[in-house]
Amino acid sequence: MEFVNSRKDDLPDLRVNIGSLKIANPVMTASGTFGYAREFENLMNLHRLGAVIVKGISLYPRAGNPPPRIVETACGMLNSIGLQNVGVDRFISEKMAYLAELNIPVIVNILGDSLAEYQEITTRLCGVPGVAGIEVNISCPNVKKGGVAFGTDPSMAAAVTEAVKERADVPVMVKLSPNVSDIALVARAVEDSGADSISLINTLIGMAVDLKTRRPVLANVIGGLSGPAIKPVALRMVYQVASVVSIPVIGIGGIETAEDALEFMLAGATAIQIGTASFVNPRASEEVVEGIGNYVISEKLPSVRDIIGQLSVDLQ
Amino acid sequence: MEFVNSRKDDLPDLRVNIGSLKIANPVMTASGTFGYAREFENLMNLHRLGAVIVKGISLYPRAGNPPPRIVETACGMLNSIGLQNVGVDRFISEKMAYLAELNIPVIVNILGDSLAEYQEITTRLCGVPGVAGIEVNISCPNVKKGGVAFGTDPSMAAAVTEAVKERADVPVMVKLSPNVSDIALVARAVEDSGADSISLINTLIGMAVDLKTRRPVLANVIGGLSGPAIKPVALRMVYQVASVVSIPVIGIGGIETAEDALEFMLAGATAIQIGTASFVNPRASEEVVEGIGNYVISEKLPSVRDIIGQLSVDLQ
Amino acid sequence: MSQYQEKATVIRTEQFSEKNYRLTLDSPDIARSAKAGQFVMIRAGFGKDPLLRRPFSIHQTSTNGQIQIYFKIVGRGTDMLARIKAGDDLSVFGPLGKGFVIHENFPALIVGGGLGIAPMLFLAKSICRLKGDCGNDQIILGGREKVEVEPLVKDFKEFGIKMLLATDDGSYGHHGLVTDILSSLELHNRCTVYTCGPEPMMARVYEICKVRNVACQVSVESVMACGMGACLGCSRPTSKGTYAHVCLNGPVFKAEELVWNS
Amino acid sequence: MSQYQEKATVIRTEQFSEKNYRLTLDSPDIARSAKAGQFVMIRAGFGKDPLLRRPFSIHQTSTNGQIQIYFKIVGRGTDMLARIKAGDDLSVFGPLGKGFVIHENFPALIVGGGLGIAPMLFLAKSICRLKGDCGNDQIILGGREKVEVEPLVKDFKEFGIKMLLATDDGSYGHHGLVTDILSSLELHNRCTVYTCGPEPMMARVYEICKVRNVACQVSVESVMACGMGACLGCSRPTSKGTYAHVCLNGPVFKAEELVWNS
Ligand SMILES: Cc1cc2nc3c(=O)[nH]c(=O)nc-3n(C[C@H](O)[C@H](O)[C@H](O)COP(=O)(O)OP(=O)(O)OC[C@H]3O[C@@H](n4cnc5c(N)ncnc54)[C@H](O)[C@@H]3O)c2cc1C
Ligand SMILES: Cc1cc2nc3c(=O)[nH]c(=O)nc-3n(C[C@H](O)[C@H](O)[C@H](O)COP(=O)(O)OP(=O)(O)OC[C@H]3O[C@@H](n4cnc5c(N)ncnc54)[C@H](O)[C@@H]3O)c2cc1C
Ligand SMILES: Cc1cc2nc3c(=O)[nH]c(=O)nc-3n(C[C@H](O)[C@H](O)[C@H](O)COP(=O)(O)O)c2cc1C
Ligand SMILES: Cc1cc2nc3c(=O)[nH]c(=O)nc-3n(C[C@H](O)[C@H](O)[C@H](O)COP(=O)(O)O)c2cc1C
Ligand code: FES
Ligand code: FES
Repeated sequence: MEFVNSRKDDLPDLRVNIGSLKIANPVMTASGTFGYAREFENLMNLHRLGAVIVKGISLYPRAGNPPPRIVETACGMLNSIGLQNVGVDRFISEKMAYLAELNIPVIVNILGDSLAEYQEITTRLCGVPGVAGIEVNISCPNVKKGGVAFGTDPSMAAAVTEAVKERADVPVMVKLSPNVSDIALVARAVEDSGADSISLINTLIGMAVDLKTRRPVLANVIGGLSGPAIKPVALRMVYQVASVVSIPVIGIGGIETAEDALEFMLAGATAIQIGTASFVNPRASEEVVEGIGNYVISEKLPSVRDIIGQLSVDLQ
Repeated sequence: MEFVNSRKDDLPDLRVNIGSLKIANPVMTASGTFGYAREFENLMNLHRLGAVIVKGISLYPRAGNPPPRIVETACGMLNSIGLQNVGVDRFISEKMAYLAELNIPVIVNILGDSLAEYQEITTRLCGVPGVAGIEVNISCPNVKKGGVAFGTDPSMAAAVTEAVKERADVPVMVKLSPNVSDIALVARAVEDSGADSISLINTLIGMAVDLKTRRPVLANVIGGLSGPAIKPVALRMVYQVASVVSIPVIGIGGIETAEDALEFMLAGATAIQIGTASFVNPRASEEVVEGIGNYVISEKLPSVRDIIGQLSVDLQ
Repeated sequence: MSQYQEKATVIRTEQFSEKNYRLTLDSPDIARSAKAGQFVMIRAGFGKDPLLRRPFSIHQTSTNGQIQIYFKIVGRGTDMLARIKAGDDLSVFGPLGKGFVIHENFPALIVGGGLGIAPMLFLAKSICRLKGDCGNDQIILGGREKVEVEPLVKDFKEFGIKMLLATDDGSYGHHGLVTDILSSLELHNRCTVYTCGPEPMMARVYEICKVRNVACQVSVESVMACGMGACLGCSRPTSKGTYAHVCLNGPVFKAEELVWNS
Repeated sequence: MSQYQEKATVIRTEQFSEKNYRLTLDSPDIARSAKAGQFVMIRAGFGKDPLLRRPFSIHQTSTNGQIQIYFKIVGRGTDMLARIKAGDDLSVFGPLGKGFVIHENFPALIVGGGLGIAPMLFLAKSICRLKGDCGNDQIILGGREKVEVEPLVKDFKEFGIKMLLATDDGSYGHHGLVTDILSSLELHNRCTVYTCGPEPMMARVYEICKVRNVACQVSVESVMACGMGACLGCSRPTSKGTYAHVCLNGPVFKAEELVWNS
């Protein structure tokens, strides 16, 4: 890393590098929880964000699942949005202009149901102004493999990574699914296939039942669990993955406050993403940036980078 | 099933069969959360329970992990008790007499770090008065396989099941770990190896970090996540497993109320276990029995068995 | 369109029945910018549970910076809200969504049932204020029993707008449904019917409007996580075969835009 | 040994400093059966978060069925408890654990520091009641500053027991530590020292007792999930190389039973 110390002395140094992607601070918004950023423009200062990750984009528009799509659970929520999005072409033509003008790094979350689809989206994103990186959502079902999620099998995860890397002209972040027996195995496979960074965790698969109607609450039966409830699982997986890969790790899962974010950084995350918390408090991401800054100042750290992976672990 | 309708007409019929094990109602206490039952004798009517499952027993006594062993998380808790227990011999000599006199089915949760250990515990439990069943905790690390948990690999799960079944003189319930890519696969392997029933879920692996000390909160670094936070994951897995096996499924995970319990039964559970909830409310298990009874009466169900697996699912 | 996250002090709590409550909140930014039919997202409780905010229609606003919500206890969030005391603070986020479209020159007919009465006070006030004279407008309010309607009538009466009342059990006003009353009325062919209430009631109101060929605006509900277009959780099928988002495209829709199961 | 889960009504709340509070609860079963040194588990908040009960020493009991807890805000649970108002209900579970062992015929010396003062009022009361005359007993109370000690002194004084006071900043009583005072005292060779407070303080008290060869009982803390022996979460290393469980085998131990890092 090369950080020229050009900052004003009273401002904390929050810069981090996600491989070749340099961001002003480690706080990103998680895909699917921040719309296309514009939704938040009246509610917070978007320029304070390290990066924006937009709602997952597929090759063709998707209508998403029938309602109900969300249900609250204990300290969390289940969603089965069904990856509703406008498709990559309309995303580029309708959404990117605004995002590019924000002048903050925009990372496009992509999804597909075949390697070819992942590749084609990546190709279309090449050269689009404002796109600073691609985040690959590998929690999607692989249609060819009978709907098993790409992310649950190390070799399929590797194949998606390779396919996207082959075409991408920006850094590629691969977003892991937590619904696996051995997250370190998937992480290593993804790293070996050329991923520039790894983000985790996506949602845990869950379900809610309505006793009165005797039906699943979600029309889609199952959904993805997010929010504070999953934070312990996310922290554990970030710690495990950061211990076995040498590319940057981005922590996600139940982060609401700067304290939460710093815990993930101690466990090895170079940056973090704010998801569900933005629903509860639209200013959550900005407040986390402020809180991390205050911590760096009060702890007199040269930079926020000095806490990454600094967890002291002595197993007895 | 053969249920002679000998009950008084004003009492709800709550009887269920876990294979050949007949219990008065579907409510059991989860292993490790109810001590050896005696701890609760002043606080509730133990005779109201469908069954008691005791703290996991190993071949030799285990001291358990150094403190801190527990930490609260959002709507849940992490524990790393480290399987502290008195060992099978002292369990039989010191604890079983009291339990046998309770006159409710006692299911002994067993654990080991090798197939031989599982087998030896099972052998020592043969013929012990009061033991109505064995629950096999397969979330333990297999020392021979470098510490990978038996429960994360279908073939190892199958091997443990077979080993225990070979020796057991009572029905064998195998308790699955949720930390796997495909719970249905493990469940089928366990069924094929002769398990009489399947209970799930054990705890999710998680971690907590203390920002002030920059250390993991738990001395053991990682721990098992339980409580309401994990209920959506548990419900989903119970639903998945109940759809693919034909032996009874016992639901566990975040159950606090009769409503929670009934949701698991709709999703396919024949019975359920109360874990963490007993810490918050020592009478939780008894209250769940009462609540299920009230439901059966108010819904005018012939028996509680009439709701097992009655979830209406129409995928659009 | 500006939105605000305010720490609103509770000015007054009113309990109308075992389950029905009204809160008055000091929320100047929202009071100033809200339009009838819009809603707010309120955080109930202190801990992380319940996690998500709950949506509530703005019942009325006042020029001194206060807003009211009128709600019923149906679950944990509303149960916690009902325990709030004057002087406590609540985190309120709004105003959100699209409100009612008011047509200055033609009569309005407001039909509110049960908790669907909540947004109608603000709407009635807005219509009367805009028109100056609301002599041609009418309001039909209904509920299961007297306590669901009677305590609210006084506030509506302030504008001299014509009111028709109904209860399912006959304990107050007409014995029957608001839709019975609606069916019995002559409707100006350019009037707009505004409705909010249980789904079957709104479906029936829309049916009547369709037959009479008059415009119908409905305010609908949906589970919501964010209330502001970020989660895409609040989808509702439209008559075009797509999904609308209640928080962004609604909660007020032209009835014909939506799919009605009746 | 009986334990009770009671819905206890809050009778009185007292705030002694920014963070220190005392609650008086109507909890007749627990009040009747509690012994000095025992504790209760209290549920803070309404939702599922915080999930677990929080342990608090019984500060004192009264013959009219009330108990008190004295606590400090250190996190979310205690923060919620501090917001409780008289008239609210709390779920209280107890009395739990083993209390202090009182020796009728020999002098007692009580050493409480900070929040460790909490169980000592009950202990002092019990000792005086048992002995009739507590002229040979003494109490040393200390804290960081005046507000941590002074508000509690009045209740202790009721028994005529001899009191020695200290604060770290000298704002009240002796300027220094309770252990300074302890070191300076002559101790009857069959007296028992009872102590509760921060770990380093208790370690030091035990050291002094060891040197003087007098008995020392300590009341220690631990994170707890159940408070009654079911979870095995509250382990603490013993000098025998095993683990004791604070909720069951404690919270009061003979100091020599435990491992002290000093
Ligand atoms: C735009 C909008 C405006 C609303 N205005 C009002 C109002 O003015 N007054 C009022 O009393 N209620 C209003 N509601 C409904 C209100 O939001 C729900 O009653 C509330 O969220 C329930 O929260 P809870 O925690 O008490 O219930 P929960 O415990 O979350 O759920 C209890 C029951 O309520 C249902 N429910 C939960 N959330 C909603 C929801 N968003 N909409 C409908 N049903 C729900 C659940 O399916 C469940 O059956 C409005 C909803 C929307 C979307
Ligand atoms: C037997 C016993 C008796 C106690 N008596 C009193 C008393 O009379 N008055 C009083 O103020 N406190 C007492 N405590 C400590 C009290 O239980 C904790 O302060 C309380 O649980 C903190 O809850 P919280 O939600 O506010 O903090 P949390 O948000 O849970 O944690 C905040 C901080 O407090 C620490 N903490 C959490 N739980 C405990 C615990 N059980 N023991 C020690 N530290 C903890 C955490 O490690 C963290 O640093 C006692 C503890 C025990 C075990
Ligand atoms: C409503 C919703 C929609 C989501 N959509 C996507 C998506 O399109 N692509 C993706 O990779 N993750 C998606 N996620 C997952 C989040 O980005 C994040 O990984 C997860 O919610 C965990 O973080 P949290 O606990 O902070 O919310 C979505 C999450 C939610 C709640
Ligand atoms: C403190 C504690 C100790 C536990 N010990 C065991 C054990 O010895 N054997 C076992 O199979 N499961 C053990 N479990 C797991 C529980 O039996 C149960 O599967 C899990 O807690 C999920 O249920 P819950 O959410 O209702 O607590 C333990 C759980 C806790 C919280
Ligand atoms: S509630 Fe989130 S988009 Fe409507
Ligand atoms: S707190 Fe559960 S055993 Fe002590």
